[in-house]
Amino acid sequence: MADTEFFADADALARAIPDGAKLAVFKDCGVPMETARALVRRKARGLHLVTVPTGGMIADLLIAARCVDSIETAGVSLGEFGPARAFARAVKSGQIEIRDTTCPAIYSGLQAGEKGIPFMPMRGLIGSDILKARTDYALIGNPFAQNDPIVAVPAIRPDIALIHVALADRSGNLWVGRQSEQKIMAHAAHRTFATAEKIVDDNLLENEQLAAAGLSSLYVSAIAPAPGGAWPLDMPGHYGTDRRHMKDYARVSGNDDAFTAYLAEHVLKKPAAAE
Amino acid sequence: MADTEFFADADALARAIPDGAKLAVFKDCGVPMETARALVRRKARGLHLVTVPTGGMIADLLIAARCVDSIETAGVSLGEFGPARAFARAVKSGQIEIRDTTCPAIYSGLQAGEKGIPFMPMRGLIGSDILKARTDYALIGNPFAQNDPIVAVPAIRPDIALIHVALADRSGNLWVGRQSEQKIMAHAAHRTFATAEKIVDDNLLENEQLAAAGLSSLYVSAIAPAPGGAWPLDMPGHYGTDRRHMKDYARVSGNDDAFTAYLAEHVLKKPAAAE
Amino acid sequence: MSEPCRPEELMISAIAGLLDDAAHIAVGVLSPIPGSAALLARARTGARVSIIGSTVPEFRTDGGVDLFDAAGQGRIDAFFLSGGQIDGAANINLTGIGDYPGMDVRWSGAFGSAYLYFQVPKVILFRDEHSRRTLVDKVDFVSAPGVSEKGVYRPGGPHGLVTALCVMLFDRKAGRFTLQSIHPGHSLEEVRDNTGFDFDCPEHVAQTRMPDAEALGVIRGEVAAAIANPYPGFARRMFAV
Amino acid sequence: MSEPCRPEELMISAIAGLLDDAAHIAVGVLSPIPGSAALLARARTGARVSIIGSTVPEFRTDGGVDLFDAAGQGRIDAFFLSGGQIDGAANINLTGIGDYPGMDVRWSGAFGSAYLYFQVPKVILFRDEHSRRTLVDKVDFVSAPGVSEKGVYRPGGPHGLVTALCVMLFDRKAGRFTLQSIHPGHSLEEVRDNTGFDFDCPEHVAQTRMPDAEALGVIRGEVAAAIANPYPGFARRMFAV
Repeated sequence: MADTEFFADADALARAIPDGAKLAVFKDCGVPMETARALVRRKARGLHLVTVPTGGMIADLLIAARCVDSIETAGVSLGEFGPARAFARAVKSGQIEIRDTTCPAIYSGLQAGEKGIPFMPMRGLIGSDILKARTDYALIGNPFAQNDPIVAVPAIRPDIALIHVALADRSGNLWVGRQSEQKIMAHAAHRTFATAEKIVDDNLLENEQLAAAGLSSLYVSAIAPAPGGAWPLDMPGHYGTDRRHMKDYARVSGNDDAFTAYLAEHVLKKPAAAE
Repeated sequence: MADTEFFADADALARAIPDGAKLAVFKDCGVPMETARALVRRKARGLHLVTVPTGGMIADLLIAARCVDSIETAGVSLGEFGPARAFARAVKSGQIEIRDTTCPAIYSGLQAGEKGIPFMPMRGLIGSDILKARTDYALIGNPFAQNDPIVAVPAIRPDIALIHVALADRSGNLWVGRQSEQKIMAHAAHRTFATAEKIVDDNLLENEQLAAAGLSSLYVSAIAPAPGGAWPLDMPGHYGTDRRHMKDYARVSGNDDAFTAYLAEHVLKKPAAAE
Repeated sequence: MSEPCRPEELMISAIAGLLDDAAHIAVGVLSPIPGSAALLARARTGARVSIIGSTVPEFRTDGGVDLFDAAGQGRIDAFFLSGGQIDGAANINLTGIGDYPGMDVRWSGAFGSAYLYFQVPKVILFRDEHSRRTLVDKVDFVSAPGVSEKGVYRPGGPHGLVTALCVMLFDRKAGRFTLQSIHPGHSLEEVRDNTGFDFDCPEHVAQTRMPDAEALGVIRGEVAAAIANPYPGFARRMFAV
Repeated sequence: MSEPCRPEELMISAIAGLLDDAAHIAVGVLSPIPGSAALLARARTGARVSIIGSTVPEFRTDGGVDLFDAAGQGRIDAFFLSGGQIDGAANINLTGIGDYPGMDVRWSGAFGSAYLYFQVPKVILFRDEHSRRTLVDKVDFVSAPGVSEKGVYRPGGPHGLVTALCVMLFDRKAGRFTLQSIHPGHSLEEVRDNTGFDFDCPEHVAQTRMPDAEALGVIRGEVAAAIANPYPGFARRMFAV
């Protein structure tokens, strides 16, 4: 179990993420946007995204920048800012492989991965075209009842859980706040790479109040400081959504020329962190 | 979904726990000892205990006071203070029904209850005499591999999760601290009854630091104040284990006369809370 | 209350009328009208309301594991779903149009629908646009089915459908919608012309009841104030708060 | 280091000798000697050590869901188990003696053994008392089996057994123990007389290596200081800290 490695910034951290890696990213409150931009800057290719459980700008951006080969998701959208057009276009053209599912199936798969069990039973899905398309899911019987079919969702074990957190400490522990799903991701993934708003000297797990939402360094392979690392998305307690920027992004999504200009302005040259 | 009910003290709360109820209690750090004493005072009968995942003095005391008909547990012991003699004697005599299992099977059963699924697959157990005795467990196949048997642990849904917490608020929310397993218990149980060191006016879920370890009132049916409610066991941040008392208890456990005297002195007349 | 009832307010009132017996109502992302209806129901019945994305502690739910597990535990009584397409068997399509996976039109995806539609006892379908484009004979892709075969565990399912034109109720045994009421200013003919699926119709179809002054007062007062937290844009547009 | 090596210190050293390749060692409740061995191994190899019940942040684990899940994830390399009875096939009995369930002697129960014994690659059995009472031909009750049938998923299992008399290693294929070394001052005859099961024995049995001055210094220094947090009584008794 290697100790947690500390990187200078998101770019250095992104260089340690191999092409072709299966990456889990959380839906909101701690989306590792700066790491995503760094992946675009380093021209990452062949990534497999698992959105936990849905995706937004991070998935759309990585797809538009051609970093992604496949995506497992319960849905990708820019929410109130509109559809994720680059995602939709890439699915239609076959540029990426789509593995549609429903939110709790992503959680169930990760929780199976977290427990080291091969699958998790889950209600629902039966009779949907999603289940028909997911030939990697199985329909099994409930051993405690007659004629009670239930879906077996196979375990998901991402190569890397990619997260952005408010606090990390020098021992490699993280504070994930309300986003307890980030713990599930870290447990299920083989490695966790985190950017943090702030890296503190004091051990986070020694603080009774913070420890409850702490993630032990046992799970954390890499940390880099990234103030404003979720920008233009929100980071509770630090900054809100940059709504003007999101509206701009929604306009360029799926439009080649506009996206190229967007990349040049906001991604390829490292933007100043928003506060 | 009835609102959370507030009771004056543990005795009033214990009167709302019906005879014959299936109660889940956590192994440490928030053991609802005062509620247990109140159950003894109200002469509760026919309780079914689920220890999460192991039990200590609370199980031994309730069994010795003849409140318990059955116990599902991964083990009952007073830890460094010695064996739980009342428990052992009651198992040997058949006074209580024992449902032995292993720690993660209790968690798996509760997590199945929490998810509303009929069972959770779990590794281990195969070839043990525990599995032979647990005819309510099933051996199923892994649908994603050939010849890979795995145990199906049926869902556990206690009638009441009985917990003691550091903080509750007037809206019915609790703060469970590091003991995230208490959330699993509350989710899996039909109702949660909590005693609290302190009941505060401010909504705990509004505090970003506390919210991460908060349990919503959605799950909480009853709250009563009980300062020192875990005594003689420890409550982190409030008080440590009363080691002298535990040594005394370990001596009386399983000895009828001594236990009767213990009950009279420490349980039947409400003791002052330890600080 | 000089201003007349607006179409959105009528839909809010109509949806709230279907929520009387729900003790805990959960609301998904991007659902300001169902969200407002849930809050109106709450003002009347004291129901608990959870709104994904709200930061108000009493409405707060993160739409994460807890929400789906709570539905599995039976702790959510009502929820709302929509669809790019909804058909006469209450199947919903949130995935896209054309042959899967390289569809002609690709939408965002099923989100939690393929689970919550099975688990929540009272699911109310809401779709503002009432047209043959949205209400189709058969969806191109079943993101979540309206009815399930015997033997499939399904405590939940569709209860009704509210659109800009009418309220329909769903009969789970028959697997069909029945027209319940038509909003004031609209006709049965208009509903038929704009519905791509066959539905049952009583001899006399009621008119959807307009919210009374008290209901409008609640909508424009405490509901408008509360809905501004998860849906600031909607609240600004609708209620100028 | 004037004081001679004590029996506990020899066992600590012997166990640590089995832990050289373990990157993460977890220690259960009431295991001060294995806990000290884990800390000695840590001083040598930099291994991570998690001790259930310790409140020192770097050793902290609550023995809850996280610990068992971590074992399932393959993040725990070594763990310790004991037993009221241990037999020649490395079956352990933590449940009791006599016919189940109304046993003549009832112990506390299996705790996590029936799971961790399957999941943790290197499980070291530790039992101070080496007698025909504890090391039996066949356990009365298999709380956790030493070996599993082909096809049973089992990345983990028994690696060795350390007692007050000797060190044995377990051959998972043969399903038998082999005597590895006998502690100074004890004989093969004594081991045979006090062992209720049959085991393999090389022609020349080594003597368990005494901890050298450096190891004793670490045990009595940083290990003693660290073990005092979860096991204050043990540390006081052993090291007067």
